[in-house]
Amino acid sequence: MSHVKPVLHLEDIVKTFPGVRALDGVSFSVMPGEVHALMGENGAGKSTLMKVLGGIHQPDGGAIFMGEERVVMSGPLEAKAKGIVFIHQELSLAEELSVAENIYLGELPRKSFGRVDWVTLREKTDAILKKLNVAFNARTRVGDLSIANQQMVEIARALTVDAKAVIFDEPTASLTDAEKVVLFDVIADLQREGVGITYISHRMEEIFKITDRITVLRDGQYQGTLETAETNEEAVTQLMIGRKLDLSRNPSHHELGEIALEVRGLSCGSLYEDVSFHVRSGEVVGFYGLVGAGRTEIAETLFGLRTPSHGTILLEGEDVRLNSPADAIAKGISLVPEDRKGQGLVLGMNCRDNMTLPQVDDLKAGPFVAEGAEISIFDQYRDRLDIRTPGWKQKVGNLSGGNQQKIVIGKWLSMKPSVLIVDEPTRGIDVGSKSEIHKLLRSLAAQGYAVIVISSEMPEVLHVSDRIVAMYSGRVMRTFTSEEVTEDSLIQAISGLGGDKAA
Amino acid sequence: MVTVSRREIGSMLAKQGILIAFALFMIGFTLANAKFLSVDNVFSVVRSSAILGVMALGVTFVVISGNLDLSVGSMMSFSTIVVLDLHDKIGPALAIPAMFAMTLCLGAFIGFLVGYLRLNSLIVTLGMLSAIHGLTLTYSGGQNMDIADKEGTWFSVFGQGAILGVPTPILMFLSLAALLGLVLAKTPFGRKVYAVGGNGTAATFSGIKRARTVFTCYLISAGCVAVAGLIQASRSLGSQNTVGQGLELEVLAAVILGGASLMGGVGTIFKTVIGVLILGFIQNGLLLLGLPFYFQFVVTWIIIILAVWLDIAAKRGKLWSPIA
Amino acid sequence: QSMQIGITQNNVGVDSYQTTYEQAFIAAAEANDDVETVVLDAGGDVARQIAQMEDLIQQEVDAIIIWPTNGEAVIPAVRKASQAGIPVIVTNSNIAEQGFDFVASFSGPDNITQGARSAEIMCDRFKAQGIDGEAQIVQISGQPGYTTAIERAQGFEERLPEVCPDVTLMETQPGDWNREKSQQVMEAFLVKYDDIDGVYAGDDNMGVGALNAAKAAGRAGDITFVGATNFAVGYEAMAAGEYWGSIYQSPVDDAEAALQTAIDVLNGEDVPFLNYFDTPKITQDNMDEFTKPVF
Amino acid sequence: MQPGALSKALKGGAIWGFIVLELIFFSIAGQFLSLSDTAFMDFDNMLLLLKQSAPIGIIAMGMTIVMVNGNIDLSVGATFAIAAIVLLDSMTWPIFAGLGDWVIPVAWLLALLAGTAFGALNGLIVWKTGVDAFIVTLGSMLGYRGIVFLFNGENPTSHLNWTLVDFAEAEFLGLATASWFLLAVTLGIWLLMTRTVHGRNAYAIGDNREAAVNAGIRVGPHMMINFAIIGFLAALSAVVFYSESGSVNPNDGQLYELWVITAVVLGGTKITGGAGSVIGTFGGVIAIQLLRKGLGHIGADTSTVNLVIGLILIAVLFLDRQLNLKGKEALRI
Ligand SMILES: Nc1ncnc2c1ncn2[C@@H]1O[C@H](COP(=O)(O)OP(=O)(O)OP(=O)(O)O)[C@@H](O)[C@H]1O
Ligand SMILES: Nc1ncnc2c1ncn2[C@@H]1O[C@H](COP(=O)(O)OP(=O)(O)OP(=O)(O)O)[C@@H](O)[C@H]1O
Ligand SMILES: O[C@@H]1[C@@H](O)[C@H](O)OC[C@H]1O
Ligand SMILES: [Mg+2]
Ligand SMILES: [Mg+2]
Repeated sequence: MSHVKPVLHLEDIVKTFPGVRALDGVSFSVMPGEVHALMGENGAGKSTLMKVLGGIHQPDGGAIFMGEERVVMSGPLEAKAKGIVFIHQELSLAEELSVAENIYLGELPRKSFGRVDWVTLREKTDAILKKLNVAFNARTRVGDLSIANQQMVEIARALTVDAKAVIFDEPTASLTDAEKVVLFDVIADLQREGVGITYISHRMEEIFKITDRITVLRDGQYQGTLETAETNEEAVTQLMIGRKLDLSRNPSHHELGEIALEVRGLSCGSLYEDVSFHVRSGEVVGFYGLVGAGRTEIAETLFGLRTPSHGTILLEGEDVRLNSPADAIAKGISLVPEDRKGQGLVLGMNCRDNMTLPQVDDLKAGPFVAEGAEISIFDQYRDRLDIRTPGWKQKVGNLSGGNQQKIVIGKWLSMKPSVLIVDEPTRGIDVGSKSEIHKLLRSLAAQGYAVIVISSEMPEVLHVSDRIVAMYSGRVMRTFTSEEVTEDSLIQAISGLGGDKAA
Repeated sequence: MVTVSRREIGSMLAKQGILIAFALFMIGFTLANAKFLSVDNVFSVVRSSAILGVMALGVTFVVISGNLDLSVGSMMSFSTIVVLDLHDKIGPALAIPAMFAMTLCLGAFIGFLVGYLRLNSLIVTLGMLSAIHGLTLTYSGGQNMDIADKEGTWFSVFGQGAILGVPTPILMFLSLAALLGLVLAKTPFGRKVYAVGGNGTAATFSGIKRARTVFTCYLISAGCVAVAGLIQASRSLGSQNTVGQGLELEVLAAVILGGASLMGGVGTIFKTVIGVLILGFIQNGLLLLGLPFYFQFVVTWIIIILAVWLDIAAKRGKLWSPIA
Repeated sequence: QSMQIGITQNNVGVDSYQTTYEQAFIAAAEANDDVETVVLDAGGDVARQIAQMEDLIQQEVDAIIIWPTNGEAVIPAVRKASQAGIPVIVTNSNIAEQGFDFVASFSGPDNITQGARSAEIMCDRFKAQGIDGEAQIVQISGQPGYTTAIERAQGFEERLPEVCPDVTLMETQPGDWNREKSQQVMEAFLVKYDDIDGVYAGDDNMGVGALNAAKAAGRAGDITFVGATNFAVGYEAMAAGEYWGSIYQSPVDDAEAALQTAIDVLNGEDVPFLNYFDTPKITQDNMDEFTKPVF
Repeated sequence: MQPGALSKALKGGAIWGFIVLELIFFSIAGQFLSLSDTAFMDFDNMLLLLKQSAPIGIIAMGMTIVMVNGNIDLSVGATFAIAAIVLLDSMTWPIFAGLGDWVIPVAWLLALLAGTAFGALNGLIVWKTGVDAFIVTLGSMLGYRGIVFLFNGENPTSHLNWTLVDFAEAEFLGLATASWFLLAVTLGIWLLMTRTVHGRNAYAIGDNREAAVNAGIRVGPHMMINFAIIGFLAALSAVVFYSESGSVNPNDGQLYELWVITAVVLGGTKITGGAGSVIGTFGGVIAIQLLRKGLGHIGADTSTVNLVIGLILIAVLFLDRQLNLKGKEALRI
């Protein structure tokens, strides 16, 4: 490695935000043709480091080198001009524009008088889309795509320029397995062309599948760099969180109670049809399926956000109508939604207020909000979920993605619901917290809660569920118990093959 | 550690920036004209700001909930005309509740359109600005409305009375500010207003009844307008159909000066009060300096931009915006 | 075959003078079987008024009455009407001289004379009080840019030094034809000037606003209030002995005169080009000669 | 046709449906209520409508791009008045005395420059300070109006130049000068917004500012250009209008911003930015003008006009919402 020069080298980077030292002398380099993983717990500083590289944040100290040359990234434009492509953790798309315009955002091909060269644009885009093997075309409006497909549009941006370095910040957070395969092909192609790739992810299996080296950050500090081939999950985890992780599968089995929630022949227009299932108290039911399978829509219906066109919902045997989330909450249902920033949090509000929002009417001292009670609720769940924040006064918008997610989970746990629905609960969450959350879900069930877990990660559903509902295209294909389920049968069911019913 | 504490000083400054600006302002004008800070003048400014101020309190709720209210000016004309008309017809004791009821109906209508039907508040209240003006003209037949017996009515107490030497409009403004300030800062409802304005979708996902919250904000706004109309009517015991015309923008300017964000979710009653006072004292100060009225326009322009700019500059820790 | 007469008014919603004018105009036209009218309101916007002129021309009305939003800006539109063979009658406030060629007649008050008369009322009062050698006054003018406001201020400012050369006009600020605005302006004047002997307001609404301010400050007794366009509020304040004088001008007369002028023009009668109707002085002394204004 | 294209067309077309309604209503009501013998939908009357739409319409095109860009401009009414003053006053300046009627293009140019500069100043402030455009232009709406008054006190600024009036009143192929300007501006801004990189970037910025920044689009200059464009168009509107009328009151153009914004929103532009079209705006402008004209045609009095205009605005918004409802199973947020 001594004679090959790194494409990129960051040295001793320091970055502080008010009250937070997000990066504390971090060094990091990427070789040409290398896939270099950047790992660390939520809030460790991964995204911040990459934003410094991408010119979005200016570092308070340290230097960036490209090849031999020391560079200053004054802004995204400059970073891009230097061949650095950034695939963001949070979707960074203009929904009203077409796929083509989004992929070439900021560098639309021009003709005379500043006109857009539509023909070239479309041709180039189609070529890229073909490589990505997606079902939409250059003219599709991005807002009409599913989240996963929008992520594919982001990824397509990596292929537009002759990149020297590409940064993927949790690109797979909302992708399903099929799309991941495509993504990994893209990465392999880039790698062959000698591009240096930085890959941020919390998913160990991916890291071990595609990366060459792993750099670990903890609390903004550099922990070390490992050769992927010479290490293992346990070692990486240890470096990340400073302790070992208990990864035992689906630990406690306990007595199940009555049926807490039952759904019979539920349909909602064309979103999903004739869905039936039940959850007992004390049980965790996993919902697994491909993108667009309709799981989120079912959850939204159960939370009073959609009106079903047919079917019945029974809570503890009683037929109920849920007209609003307030209704659902009153009847003991909680939903941790899929889109944390859009649906889960008021970003400009502080941590405490976000967490107690659904119960603010009940936390009263006279006519006023009982702030002391709020703070103790916050403290309790901060400790329980290990939320990293300078204090309850911090604006949620300033927390790292994973810690934000924990605030949402804490918010709903503190409601002590009888039915808890979690939609992609660990999207963007580090391994340590992830296993905490899994344990939490199991222990909640053990305490008698009925839990529904929607997830696009097979290990996750397998790990936490007592039973698994496999969905395909708005229909329930099959329900597995944890004893009978195998990876193969599950994949078959969610692909519309070999289920009980025809699709 | 040093940087952190310096930042804290910075953010203290940012939080109190509007107060500091206010203080500088008052000192400047006082140096220019000694009468500026005389008790008489201060009372007179605060008293005439009270009407604008009371309306600004309500609009603060609307703005924090993420909406606008451009109808308050013409609604205030409506309340004033109605209460004056009813004063002679059914007596002040009934006229006042009747006027409140009618004004609240208008507020409820807007609240229904914006809250429940989710129509855009800028356009809805713009439409209502015009429609209520039409309504007022129809109601009054376009005539001035004057109380017949101006000397003999106790109705004048709201606009012209005083308790312990403090004019009632000032007392009403400040006590309403205190009350609404508590509601906004300390009650569950206030919390919901911030949540709905900060992220309406997330608020809904948290079980907050967004429509009802927005609706209530418009009711509060209309209630404030009714109080303003009451003070106005009582102050001159007679009125034209256009008393409130144009006030909507002044009110909005005051709320913005106070640091409320038009995106919703940000703002406080206390700062709105400061914003109101700043506007009132600018107008008055420039008049005392004998400058033509249009200087007031130019100065207000500069003050608004400077105040909001410094406010956000302090928050982001940089004077110039990072926009490339 | 009845006459079709179109009118475009300045800004009906702005005060009761204009509303009363509109109502009186409609009533007068309805009372006359030979007349049909199209009544339009420009809402104070020149562009809208010009569009309304065009609409009336396009509808081929027999005569157009215009209450100009801007005495110069409407001239080309007036020319268009006269080129289309439609006689134009200007009402309430005149258009500029350049446009006289295209106008059949002007009907309305003489605002400059009104301003002058207000100056005389004020001056006479000071002489009676014996303070005409030292009196200090302030002026509250109408809506900035409004012809009537400009002309009244001009008439007042020109006449005052002629009759009372030693009276000083300390400051002028606009009150926008608005009682509340005027009250605020007066409050500041009261703080700023310890000695105010008279206030001239561009109309009585503003005059009464100023009076209210002075009453609140306990200084009303020392001040002579003179206005213009005697509104009902002004008349009452005069009766109460708080307000000194004004100019009597009836919107009903104004409207009827305009309609009659148009009818006369259409009937081919000889009408004077400047068809002023008289607007006499009214003060506490002679007010019983006048009925209380209806607006 | 792509799926959904029809429903999309319907939604975008709400304003045109409303225009048709207005035409039908005023034609029928006019039969009973109007004393005019000429029909409302008379061809000449419609041409007149186009001309009368110009002052608001020309500015509305600029507002469309500014709003799509995610900003708003409340100061256009004042900019309109400033440009008018520059136009009319500069024709009387002694230095141009020798120019004869050539002073006209010079005055036009100066007025347009002034408008562009004031627009750009707004843009520059928004860009450099990061203060929201609504606030910046709410401020300059006052500030620029103050400048108007500084110029000539409370008096109107006037200069009637009959050559200019004749040009402005002229008709070419049956269309008045103002109509040509309106059509040309509409076409120009349409091309700008749909065909150029600047236009597409304006959409991107309005849609997702952060994404645009991350993609290296220089948000500031784009915004400033759009503010300069609306300043230019406010001035152009003034130049076209005051060439014909020759005198400006210091209060002229007041409330124009509100009418313009209303037209743009009725035309389907999203108030939060990112979506909207010039064609929709054109419809919005026509709809408003038609409403005013129609109410005059049927003899509605002032209080009714105010009431009806206000309620109709709300009704159109309501209609638009109903057309865009997603069906019962939609997410209720
Ligand atoms: N704009 C900001 N203002 C204040 N603090 C910030 C800001 N951006 C990040 N931080 C803080 O910096 C730290 C690092 O955040 P960063 O987003 O880099 O974490 P991360 O490693 O990407 O985490 P995750 O895996 O959850 O995405 C966190 O404590 C976060 O709260
Ligand atoms: N390829 C696609 N193109 C366009 N729209 C799609 C596509 N895939 C899904 N959608 C639509 O996007 C919406 C949301 O998709 P989403 O992925 O959230 O569905 P989901 O099954 O509930 O999600 P998940 O199961 O991943 O939680 C669905 O209504 C679906 O109809
Ligand atoms: O009082 C004024 C009246 O005299 C004038 O003619 O029109 C405007 C009015 O306010
Ligand atoms: Mg991150
Ligand atoms: Mg989903």
